[in-house]
Formats: sequence, C-alpha cells, structure tokens
Amino acid sequence: MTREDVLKDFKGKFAGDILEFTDKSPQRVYVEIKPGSIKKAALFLFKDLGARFNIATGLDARRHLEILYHFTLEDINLLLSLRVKLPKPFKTSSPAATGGGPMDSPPTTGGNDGFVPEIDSLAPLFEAANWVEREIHELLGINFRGHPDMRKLLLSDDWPEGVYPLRRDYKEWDPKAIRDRGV
Amino acid sequence: MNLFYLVVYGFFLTAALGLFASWVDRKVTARVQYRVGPPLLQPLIDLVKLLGKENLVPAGASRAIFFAAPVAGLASVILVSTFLWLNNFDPSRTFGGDLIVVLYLLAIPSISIMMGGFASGNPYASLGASREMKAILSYELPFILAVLVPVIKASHSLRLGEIVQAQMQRGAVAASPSGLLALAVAILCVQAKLGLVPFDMAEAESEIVSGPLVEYSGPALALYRLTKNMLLFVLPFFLIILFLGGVQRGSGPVFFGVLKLIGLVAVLTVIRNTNPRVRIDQAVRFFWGPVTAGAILAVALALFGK
Amino acid sequence: MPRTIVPIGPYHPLQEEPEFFSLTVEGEKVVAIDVHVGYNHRGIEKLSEAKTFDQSTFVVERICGICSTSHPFAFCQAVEDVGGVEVPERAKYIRTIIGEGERIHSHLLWLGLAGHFLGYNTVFMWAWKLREEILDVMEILSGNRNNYGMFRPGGVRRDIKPEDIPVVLKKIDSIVPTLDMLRKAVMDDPVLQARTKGIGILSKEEALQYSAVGPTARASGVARDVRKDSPYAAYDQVAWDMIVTQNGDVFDKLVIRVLEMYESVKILKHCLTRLPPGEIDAKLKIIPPGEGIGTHEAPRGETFHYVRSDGTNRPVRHKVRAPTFMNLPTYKSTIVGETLSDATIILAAIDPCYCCTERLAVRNTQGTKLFNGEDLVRLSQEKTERLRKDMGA
Amino acid sequence: MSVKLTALLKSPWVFHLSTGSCNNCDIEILDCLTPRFDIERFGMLLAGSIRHADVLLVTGSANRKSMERVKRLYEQVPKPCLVVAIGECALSRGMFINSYNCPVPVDKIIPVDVYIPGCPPRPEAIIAGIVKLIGKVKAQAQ
Repeated sequence: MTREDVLKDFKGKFAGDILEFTDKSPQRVYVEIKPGSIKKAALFLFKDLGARFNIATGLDARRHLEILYHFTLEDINLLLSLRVKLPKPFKTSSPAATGGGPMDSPPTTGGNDGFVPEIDSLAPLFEAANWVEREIHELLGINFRGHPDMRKLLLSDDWPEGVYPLRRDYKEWDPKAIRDRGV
Repeated sequence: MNLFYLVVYGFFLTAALGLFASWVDRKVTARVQYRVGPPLLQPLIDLVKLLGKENLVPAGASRAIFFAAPVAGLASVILVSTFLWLNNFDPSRTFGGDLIVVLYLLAIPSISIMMGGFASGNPYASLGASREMKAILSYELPFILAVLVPVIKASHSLRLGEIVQAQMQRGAVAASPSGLLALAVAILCVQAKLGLVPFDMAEAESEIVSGPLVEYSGPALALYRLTKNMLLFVLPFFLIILFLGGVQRGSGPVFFGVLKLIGLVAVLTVIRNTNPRVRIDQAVRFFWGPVTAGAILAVALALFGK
Repeated sequence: MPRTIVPIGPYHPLQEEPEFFSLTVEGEKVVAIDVHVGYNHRGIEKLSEAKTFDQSTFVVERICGICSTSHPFAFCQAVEDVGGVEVPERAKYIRTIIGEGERIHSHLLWLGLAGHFLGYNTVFMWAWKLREEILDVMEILSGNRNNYGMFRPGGVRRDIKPEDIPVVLKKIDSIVPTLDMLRKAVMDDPVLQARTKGIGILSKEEALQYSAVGPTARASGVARDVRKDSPYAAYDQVAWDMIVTQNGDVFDKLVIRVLEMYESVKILKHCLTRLPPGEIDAKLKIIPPGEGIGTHEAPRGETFHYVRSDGTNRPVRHKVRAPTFMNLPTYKSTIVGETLSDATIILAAIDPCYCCTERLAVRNTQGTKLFNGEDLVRLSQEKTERLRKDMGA
Repeated sequence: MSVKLTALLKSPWVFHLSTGSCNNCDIEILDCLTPRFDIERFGMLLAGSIRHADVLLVTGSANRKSMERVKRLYEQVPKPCLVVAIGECALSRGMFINSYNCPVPVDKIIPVDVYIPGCPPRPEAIIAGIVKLIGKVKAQAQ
C-alpha cells in the first residue's frame, strides 16, 4: 500500500466526515474530522491499515478545545493526525461567560464555568488509548464516553475538582504555594 | 574466678574478635566487587553510633518483648563464648553435658530475632520472623547430627573438654573422612544460622535491612548487630573446638588458632559472595535433603570408626 | 487489618515512588496489577508553554535522567518540522553521536539493574564500572556526564573538537572487550537463561494492541524502530541493523539490549571517523505559526513531541510522550499469571524510565500487605539459586 | 566533641528519598556506591529501612503527592538525623519552580542541613557535600 493509496482510501471512506485535509509534508498529514466519527476513523486506521496509535494531544485553542489523535504507519513512514475540534459554548449574550476573555469566575470552577465537552472514548477499541484519555480528562477536562476506568492518573488526591491545569485560563489556586526563589 | 572468665573472655575478647571477623567479612566482600571496603574499626564505630541514636518503638509494638529480645540474644552469646573459652584453655573445667547446653544457647539468638520481629508489629517484620522460624527448623537437625560426629570420635562423651583432649591425642576430628563431611555440613548450617547470603532470606542483613530488624533503631539495633558480629566469631570458634582441635597454648602457637579462625570466616564470606539468595522453601528443601543425608552418612562413617 | 505503613524503605537505592505497583496475589500467582503513576508529575508541558523554544530544550532535558538527550532530540526535530528547517550535515552527525552514546550508557545501567534483581551483584558492579567509561566519553564530548545540553532547535550547541576524537575512539575500543565479557557472562549463563526465558511474555498481537515501542515491541517480533522507519539525523548514512527477536520474553529483551549496544558502538565509530566539516547550527531565527511533530528512538522506545506555535517565540502547546507511557500498560498482560518471584524482573524488563520496580507492594486477596519490594527482589534471587541447583551449575 | 557525635560522623548511614525527581541525581547517588567512588570507605552504608538511617539524602522537587510522605518519613527517622538536599530540584525546585504540581521547596517541608547544587551533582560533589556536612556538625559541636 503506497502513501497515495492509503490517503485515497481514507478520503474515499470518510468523504462525508472530513472537514479539512492538509498534506503538510511527505511524512505529515493532518485531517480534521467531525467529533462524532472519530471512533469509525480510528478503527479503520488501526484495524484495516494496521497503523500504530502513537498518542493523543489535547490542547486549549482560544475558541475551542482540540484533540489530535496521532497514528503512525511505519512501513510508509507516514504520521497521520486526526484533528477533532470541540467548540466552547460561545454565549455572546450573557456577560458572565466571555469566552476567552479574562475570567473573573472564582478559581474553583476552573474552566469557563465548568464547561466539560464530551467525546467517544477509543479505549475499548485499543488498550493504548486508555491512559492518554485519562490524562487528557484530568489535565484538560474532556469527558470520554465509555472509558473503562476513568480514574485520576497524574494529579494528587487533594487537587480541587474542576480545576484543569492545561486550560488557558488556569490560575494558581494554592494560597500556600511559593513562587519566588526567596533570595 | 568464673566471673573473671565470664566478663573478660566471654564478652570483651569475643566482642573484639567478633568485630574483627565482621570487618574481614565486609572487606573481602568489597574486594570481590573491586571496591576498597571499610576501615578497620568500622564495625565498632557503627555500634557506638547506634548506641547514641534515639530509640523508637513503633505504635503497634509490644514494648517489653521489643526490648527483651535483643538482650536475650546477647546474653546467650556471651554465655556460649564463656563456655568455649573456659573449655578451650582449661579442659578439666568441663561438666557433664555442656555440649548440649552450648547447642541450646546457640539457638537463642535466632529465637530472639524472631521474638523481636513478631513484637515490632510491622507486617514485614512478622513476615521476616516467620521465615526465620522456618529457617531454624531447617538447619537445626543437620547441625546437631554433624556435632554428633566429634562426640562419637571422643568415645561418646558429651563433654567439650573431653572432645578437646581426645583431639589432642588422636589428632583433629576433621582429619578423618566422616569428620571432614561433618565439618562441611556444619559450615553450611553455620552459614544459615548467621543469616549470611545465600541463606539470609529471613533477615537480609547487608543491604536490605528489612525482615525482623526493620523497626529497630538505636541501642536495640546495636545489641542485635553486636550479637550478630559476636556470633560471626563464636560459631567458627565452636567449629574449631569440635573439629580442628581448638586453640590451645599447648597444641602449637596461638597464631595457628587465629589462622584457623580467619580461614573459616573467609570460607563463609566466599560462599556469601558467589551465591544469590535462596528462597525460604527451597532452603528448607536443601537442608532437609542433601545436607541431612550428608550428616547421617558422616555419623554412620564415624560409628564404623573411620 | 493492621495499619499498613506505606513502604518507603527501598531495597535498592534507586529512585522510588511510594506504592508504584500493587500486585494482588493468590498464593504465589499474580492475579491483578494496579499501577499508580503521577508521583513524578512536574507539569513540564505547562512549564514549557511559558518558556521560549531555546529555553524549553533545557526543561525537556530534565524529563528523564537516564535518557536525557532523547527528549531534546525529538523536541528540536519537532520545532524544525514546524518551520521546515534543514539541519546542517555536521550537526546531524554530532546529534547521532550523542544519541548513541546515551543508548550505550542507558542499556548498561539497565543490564546492571537486571543482574542485581536476579541476584548477580557482581554483574551489577561490572556493568556500572563499564558505564563509567562511557560517561567519561560523554564528558569529553559534551562536558557533562548526563544532561549534556548539546541540542538547540536548528542544530547543536557545541562542536566536537578534532583533537578529542582519537581519545574518544581509543576509549570506545577499550570498552568492547569488557562488553564481550559482560555479554558472555550474561547471555551464555544457563541459570540466567532458565531464569528469564519463557516469563513475562508479550505476544505480537498484544504488542500491537498496546502500541508498545522500543525493545519491548521488538522483542515480540514487531520490527519497529524510528531510526529505520523514518530515518533522521545521520542514521541513514550508517550501515547498521535493527535487532528483532520473536518470542517476547524477558530473555529476548535482555538480548536485544545487549546486541543494540554493539550496533551503537558501530554507529558511534562510523560517525566519529566521518564527521563532515561545516556549520553546526542553522541559526533558526523566526518560527512560523503551525505545528510540528518530532520523534526519536530513545533507549526505551520512541519519544514523541508535538509542538504548536503561533509565530511568537513561545510554543502554544507542547505535548511530550515518553516511551514508557506506552510500555507501562503492557504489564496487564505480561505479569498476570506469573509467579511472585519473577515479578521484579518482569517489571524491570521494560526498563521503566523511573525504574522503581522495588516500589512494589503485594496484597493478598483480603488486602493485607504481604511482601514489599525487598522481599520480591529476594524471591527472585532465590529462584535463581534454585535453578542453579537444578542445573547443577 | 562527644563520642556519640564522632561515631555518628564516622559511620553515617545514608537513606535515599526521592520526591519526584528525574532520577538523574538518584543515579549519581548510586554511582557513589560503584567501585570508582565507593562511599563505604568512609563507613557510609545504604540503610534499607528508615529506622536505620542517619542521613536523609533528599532529591527531587517535592511534588504534591510526595510532600506528605516526606513529612511522615522525617518523623520516622530516629534523631539525631541530618538532611542533605541533593540536586537543583531539592534546593529550590530548579526549573520546576512555577510548576502547578510543585508548590513549596523541600526545605519548607523538612529542615535541611546541607545543600548540594548541580544538575545532577557529580558523585565527587556529593561526597564533598557530605564532607562539608561532617565539618559543619563538628563546628556546631565546638
């Protein structure tokens, strides 16, 4: 299967779901798809094309939360990343939620008033996705429907609920923390 | 007179030689690993430091036994060394059946470690103590069988003095095949009694100081280490008396006796450095199997006068 | 049930995190394993968002002490991928040299540990004594034993002086005989083979299912090595071969690491003798907005760095994935069903970055704590002794 | 100086405690054991259990999960006990000072006697640090 067949095959199968297709360089391809069809696409890549699930990257772009699922196809030296955008509820009307603006909401709610988007979990499909989804859930606050054991992975037990460190509007919540070198 | 023997020989001389034996052991181990190893007085300094430390008793521990155990261990070792020195320098002072008393006292240090382990209330300590118990069951029988050989050789007498005198006349017990086999079995049992690798599964002394001693600190730990070091001298000394004719002014210079001691300690250390540790059930199988068979064979050979 | 005390006292003075693995056992057989992670979490991804690209190479270098050059290697390639920058030839060679040097000292470290867990303390001392030689080589090349600080997006920070090269080559040649001796001592030892063969098996399907990387995957027959699949730096200009074995047990992972050291020596020598002249830095000034991915074959597997920049000199997002993150979950299939005394060596087999396999607590089904790390290491050493007896070695 | 103190300084049993370090410093501590540096020459042993420890070697920037364990461990060490912070992270959390998971430096949790800078400090530096520790304790005792 050469690189062109793989891409043509993928485009053919998911024509309806693909929102954007950028062929950046011979080794890097980024495909944006609808959040609903992530399970189908991942299964196709993992089972039929035998790609390796490398990792998923969660990030907080100002207007939306984004997850990139990276798949590596070793034999054709291609790293295909499925991008999924989860828009934040951009309520222009109510002054409280100003979207990306400086948040004056009390730190305990962390993200803009506890907005936690939902997406299908890939853990039932392949075991490799289990841990990374737990990490994204904990650090970025994205729920994964159907994840077998959604426990805390990295943060400590006394970490307040609803505070997500990797969100843009994360603020220091621990009064006792000392940030200067005391010199 | 006896008090003099007890204090001078039993405690000070044995403690000094015990610390020296422990230093030989650590130095040889370090040399095997290309390392320089500790200075001469290191075991003594360790003890003095431990005496200066604070004594912590864990909450769940039963206080009385926690402190009684190390004292019992040390007392029994001092008694044993007094008997040995007494018989060694003045065979006539022996009394009926003192060999049995010595054997009994030699078992007390292991029991004291077990008591300490169970008393300290720490799950690992009780685990280590139960393993120590299994170890005792495994090596006591062959040890006693091996000790029977010199008894038979000294015309069935249970007195240490007579065994030493018999060897003065007829030459060391180890010279005969049965004596040699019994000595080998006895060395293996001493290796287990001292808790040296590969039989230190209960109380791995060197790096992993877990097992029964995990909760001990300060003076209590110092007593345990002193008992351990003194045993490192007393047991080889016991074997020298039984099998190699003891250390007398009469039978050749005292230097010859010291040579025997260092030889035995070196053998123990070499065994320690060339073997990985042995699992507890495997050690029991090892002692009940080949070691006991060897001991029975030695006794049979001795009976036939070989 | 008595108050269980968190076992802090480690058997081996390695880095330890309390309660890292907790195995549930029935008698001797391991029934379930629960992995607690996060004691080492320092929020590096959030930190590097506040640092410039140059500064975060240093942050990234402190992720793992043993493979301290793998992360900057992947990170710099990610940043270069954003801008599509081409690194000068000499810098590529220097990067390969440092990467392979680190692979040797990391594998030696692991070899010493594995020997120690199996009860061969002399192997531990020899392996670490040999490792000092390699650390000297790295010190000559980069000035520090580890945390070399050689990498910068766009090239390398320091050059290798020509007069150092003969000294380094002589030192590398002096390493090979001791390496042979170690290989014979480890691989041809019947007791060790009996001890590590057939346990902790990761089948090929499982390796694919868990997307395992590095020696852990290659031991199960999955021919996957970033240096071969998508060649970078100078790996395509050197004739070396990827070592793959089929049956995926602990012994194969041992074999792979030992033989990989020979390959690294081959690559090191090749790169050192054919170091091309020229620039060592592409003077990366502005990084265009966009995203980039960099990967590198660290000693434990593929490290993955994703960088997204919005044109300023600070990354918007910097995702890091260490190889052990993918290899750790494989314990669910390699350790369940094995006996307790093999637990330590199976856990050590994937060479976890923060190798704290002794941070182990074993509970029986009622939950009372039975063994801690030290006992498990002792169990494993005792098993070696038993096998030695059976083999009559 | 009291015999107790000289003995303590001549055979300090070292206990290694890591609070979330990148284990570079831990490997350097380990290197002190290997043949080239061999700290057993100075009577230093690796204590297996916290009860047998005299000197606590702390490495790593105390992250939230290990902070509470560090406190509990410090209480379990039989006094007199000395604490040596090894590596930049143990001194001032090094470059992880703004990390959300490392709120306070180690010396705010337990009293530290000697700081050994370096990332990682070389084994010679660690040994030099311990020699300085012994010097400091000697000076204090005068």
